Amino acid sequence: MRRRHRFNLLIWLALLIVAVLEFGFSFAPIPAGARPILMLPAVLMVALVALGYMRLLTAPEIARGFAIAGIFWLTILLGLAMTDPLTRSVYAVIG
Amino acid sequence: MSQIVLPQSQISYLSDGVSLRSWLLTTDHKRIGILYMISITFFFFLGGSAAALIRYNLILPEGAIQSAETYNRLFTMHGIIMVWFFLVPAVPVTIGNFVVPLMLGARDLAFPKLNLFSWYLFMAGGFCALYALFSGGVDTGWTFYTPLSSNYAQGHVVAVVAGIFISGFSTIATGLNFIITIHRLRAPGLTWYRLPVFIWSLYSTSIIFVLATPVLAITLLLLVFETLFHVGVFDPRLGGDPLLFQHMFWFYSHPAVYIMILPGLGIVSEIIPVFARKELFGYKFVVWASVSIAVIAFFVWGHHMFVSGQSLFASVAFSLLSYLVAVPSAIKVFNWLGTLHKGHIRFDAPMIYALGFIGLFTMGGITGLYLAALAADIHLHDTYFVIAHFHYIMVGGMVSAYFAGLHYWWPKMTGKMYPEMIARAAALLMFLGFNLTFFPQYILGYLGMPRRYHAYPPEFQVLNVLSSAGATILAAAYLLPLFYLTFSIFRGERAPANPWGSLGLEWQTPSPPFTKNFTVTPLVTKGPYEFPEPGAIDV
Amino acid sequence: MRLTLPLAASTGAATDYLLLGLVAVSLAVLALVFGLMFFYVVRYRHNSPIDRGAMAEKSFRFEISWTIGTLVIFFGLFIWGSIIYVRLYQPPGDALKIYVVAKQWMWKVEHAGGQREINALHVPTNTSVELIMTSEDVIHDFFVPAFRVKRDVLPGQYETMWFRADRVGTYHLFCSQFCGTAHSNMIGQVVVMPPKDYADWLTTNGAGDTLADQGKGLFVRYGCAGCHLGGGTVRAPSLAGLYGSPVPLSDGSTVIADDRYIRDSIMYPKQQVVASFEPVMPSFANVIGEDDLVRLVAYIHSLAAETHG
Amino acid sequence: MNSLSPARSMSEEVAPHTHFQYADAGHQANTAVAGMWLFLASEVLFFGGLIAAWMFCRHWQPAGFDAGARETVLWIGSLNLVLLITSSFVYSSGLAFIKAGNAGRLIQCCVLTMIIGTLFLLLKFYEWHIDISEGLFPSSGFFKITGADAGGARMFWSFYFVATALHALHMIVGVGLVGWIAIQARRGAYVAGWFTPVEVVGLYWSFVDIVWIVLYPAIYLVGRG
Repeated sequence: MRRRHRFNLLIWLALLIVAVLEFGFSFAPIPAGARPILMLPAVLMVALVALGYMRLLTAPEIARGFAIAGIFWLTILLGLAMTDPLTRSVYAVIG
Repeated sequence: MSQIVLPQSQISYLSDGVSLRSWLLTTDHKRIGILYMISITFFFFLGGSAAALIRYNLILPEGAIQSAETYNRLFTMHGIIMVWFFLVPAVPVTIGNFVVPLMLGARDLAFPKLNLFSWYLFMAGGFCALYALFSGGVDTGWTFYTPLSSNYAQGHVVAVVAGIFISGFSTIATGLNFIITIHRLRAPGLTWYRLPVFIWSLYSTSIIFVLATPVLAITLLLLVFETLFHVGVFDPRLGGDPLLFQHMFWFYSHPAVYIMILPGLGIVSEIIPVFARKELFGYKFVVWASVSIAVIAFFVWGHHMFVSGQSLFASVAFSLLSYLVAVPSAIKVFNWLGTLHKGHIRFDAPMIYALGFIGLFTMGGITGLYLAALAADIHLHDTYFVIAHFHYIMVGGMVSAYFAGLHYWWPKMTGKMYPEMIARAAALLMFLGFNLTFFPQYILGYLGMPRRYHAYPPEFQVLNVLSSAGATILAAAYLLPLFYLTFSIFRGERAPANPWGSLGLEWQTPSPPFTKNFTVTPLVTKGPYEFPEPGAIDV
Repeated sequence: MRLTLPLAASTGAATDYLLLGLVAVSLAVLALVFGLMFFYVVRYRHNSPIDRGAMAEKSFRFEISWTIGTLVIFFGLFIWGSIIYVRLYQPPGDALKIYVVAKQWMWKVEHAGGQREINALHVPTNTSVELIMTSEDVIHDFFVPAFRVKRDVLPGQYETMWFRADRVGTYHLFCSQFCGTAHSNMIGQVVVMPPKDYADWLTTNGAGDTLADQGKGLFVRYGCAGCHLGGGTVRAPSLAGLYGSPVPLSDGSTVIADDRYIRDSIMYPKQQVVASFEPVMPSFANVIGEDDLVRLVAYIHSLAAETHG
Repeated sequence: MNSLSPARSMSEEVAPHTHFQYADAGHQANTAVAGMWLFLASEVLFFGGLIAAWMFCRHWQPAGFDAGARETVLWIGSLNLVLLITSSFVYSSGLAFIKAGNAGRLIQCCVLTMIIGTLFLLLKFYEWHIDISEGLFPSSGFFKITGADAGGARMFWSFYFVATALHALHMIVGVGLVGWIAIQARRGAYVAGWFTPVEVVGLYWSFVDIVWIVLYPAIYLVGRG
């Protein structure tokens, strides 16, 4: 039980550190087009919560399957939906 | 059954309490299936009457119904009710709810209370939509394209959308329940490859329920937000992109097409081997075809948008993916034919419905190739060709399969046999009426008649009258089962436990089943369609 | 009752062949499926005494062959359909440009010479015609069955579509995207006439100034001329020769100045700022209506013709 | 197949917490956890749809979105992030306590989680109050940001309000669920050998935390160039 508490505390500290770093980086002079990279620390934090507090690795096998399915279909949604706006102007009609 | 008092575990689920309360508060999957069946039947005939009025209007080129506004509200109501309150839930929540635990050798679904809750959600959503449709209606079409629906539509868009939103959660709950049940509550020895194909197809359907419906929910939420507060997410006047709505809407609504048809494919794969007395040809291919349809279904939504102004690259990519999703459907048809080969084929009513399904589904599927071919779609898009295509899949396919399944499992559900000859006649009538209704629409579409037209140029009249005549026959064919199945509940012969000589676990318990399904949990030792040598079984 | 649809555009011939090919494929498949189904059902009915012989042992070979078979056929159809589509997507450079503005529930057509028509479109034969279309309210769809073309008409942006009519006659024009109450009344006629008759029609209907001339007036009235013709205090890019040429943008990319770009630059000037210019131009969204925009774009188009000769 | 349930007969007595369709408590617990994960996968697509729409719209007018994002109240958003991370930590500790059979500590952790969650909500309401009084509600006639970027900024604020409202709704449900766990725990419903609901609610709570972790940079950081 003590190990479990220590683990929870470590995850908490790690999350705080990433959050502070994320906050700090947001003041760095990043060009406007590149600022979405500020989402990357969030990905790390999501992984920390999922693996730490939600105990994904020790969850039932199918639970991991469901988590992967969710992420897979999220990728499909974001990826395929963006193909249209990302390529729409390139093929604009040339007069 | 004699007069001896039976032990608690051996009471049929139908006689385990007869009060209204025992039905409305039941957590028994079989009773919930019956509750759903009553609701679904109501919505089917409601949507059907809207369809009848649509066909009535189109008899005359100038429109037999005076007002275009009324007509627009009618086809919107037809679409909304049929899609969200009949086709999407129909097979999973009625037949699926009833037979899934039985087929798995389980005593109930994994989350029985959630199951009951989903019925209440469904009814709440249904009443919300009904209120809106009857207190003025909506004239956006079931697709709610923006900015028409958000800033130009008349009527109760918000209330209808709320109804769809709520009933969406009911299907998510059902899908979740099925997936978990299939994973966790299989009888001993019931390995994945010993599962009936119907279970596999419901599993695939449930994946779509759980993962596509939330996207519809958020889309509708954004639509309501835009409508209520007049802020632009989809409205170009306010800087939004109207195509975004179509992308998000079809991300759900294309997979939803497979929600509708996959259970039908499962039912037919269940019925063909039983009435051909032969193992299902290519079992593994059929089940993996189901799963791959469910997955690829998510990659193809853009084929609804070939003329919408999406990018050329997106159109070409979505066209290719659309052809890919057609392959598993073709595999299934060939495997059914392979099953018929060298069988001992009987022609009971479920089989006639199933054979009709194969024909209509093939015709619907093959015309999908026209619409996936980019250049052909330019001509056929938004015409009656599209209407005919998806009605062949959904009405010809899915509704035929629903009736096939209903007749197949009816003895199990009610413990009564229906009049066989009338049922066969109804099946044939349905096939004929359907073709007469919808085949002319293929030609109409090719000739250029756009969909959702209240009035049309006179040269289209002959084909429209043919179609309306077919619709009359079809309506009669749909009313027949309503009468003879109801009749059979009261006057039908008592059904044996296994009238068709099937091998599924659901047939190893009496008709109707006990409240807790099985007295002893069955032990499965072989696949679902390993029929003994012909002649050994004689029904 | 006729069951074939006359073809009135040479650009639609390829689509007709594709449809014919699809009909051939589907008839073959339907014959196979229905044929086998009836054959098996009759031959293997349960009371038929026929000897079934040995069951087919391995199904794997069958499965693979029909999977690959369908894949190959489908892929062929995909390629066939896509090639035509890509061609239909890109109008030739010398196409005759006609502007279409849709609104609930009518089509407004404006020819380059300033001729306007409602719910009708006159085009010459054997001339590539490019329609530049936009909507004032909801999504509409310009559909001419006899040309085998159709395209959604979106509010807030231009969609283009082209065809080459080759058969004199009058054909249906439909709105095929549901657009509200009078959707089925949003129909019209496409009149295909020989080039000479078309020229006559243009002169008899030529009501005054060309689109570009009208646009020139608007160019002054909306104050565009103040900056874009030079002489003012604000430095703005010259528009002469702009149309159809590449424009370097401040973010380093390059766009072709097509109708859509020009329209967007008027409505949302801050989005694509020309390199080395200040983003000072105000937005004209909700200031200039679609009708006037069409004229402005036509005017800017005409400026290109002047410099290119 | 590890998920197969052993053969059993109807007369067999099952453990007090186990529903009749399950073989044993472990079987039921695993099933409930799996069910919650599947529900969360569904939730991922729900918020995913919102993110997709957000990306799509931002693609057309990044400058307007950034102009809108610069008006957000950074300190409240950041504080709320820390609060939610902490609440997940506290709740997880509660779970570790009940695993060892310490129901009293579990109740304390639940109450603390609820307090943090309520604090989050109060801060959120206060933030909305600031936003609206500054004229940042996108549909109001008066909108703080004017000029060329107004359209994009309004759209950013549309997404802001939809996203934060949905998240707040999930928070309210979460606080309710944690409260329910506390009450059940007080009634002695959970012991070292059976605490499935505690685990399931914890998954939900952490997921709501995850949603905020994703929303936080999207709302407060990306546009603050």
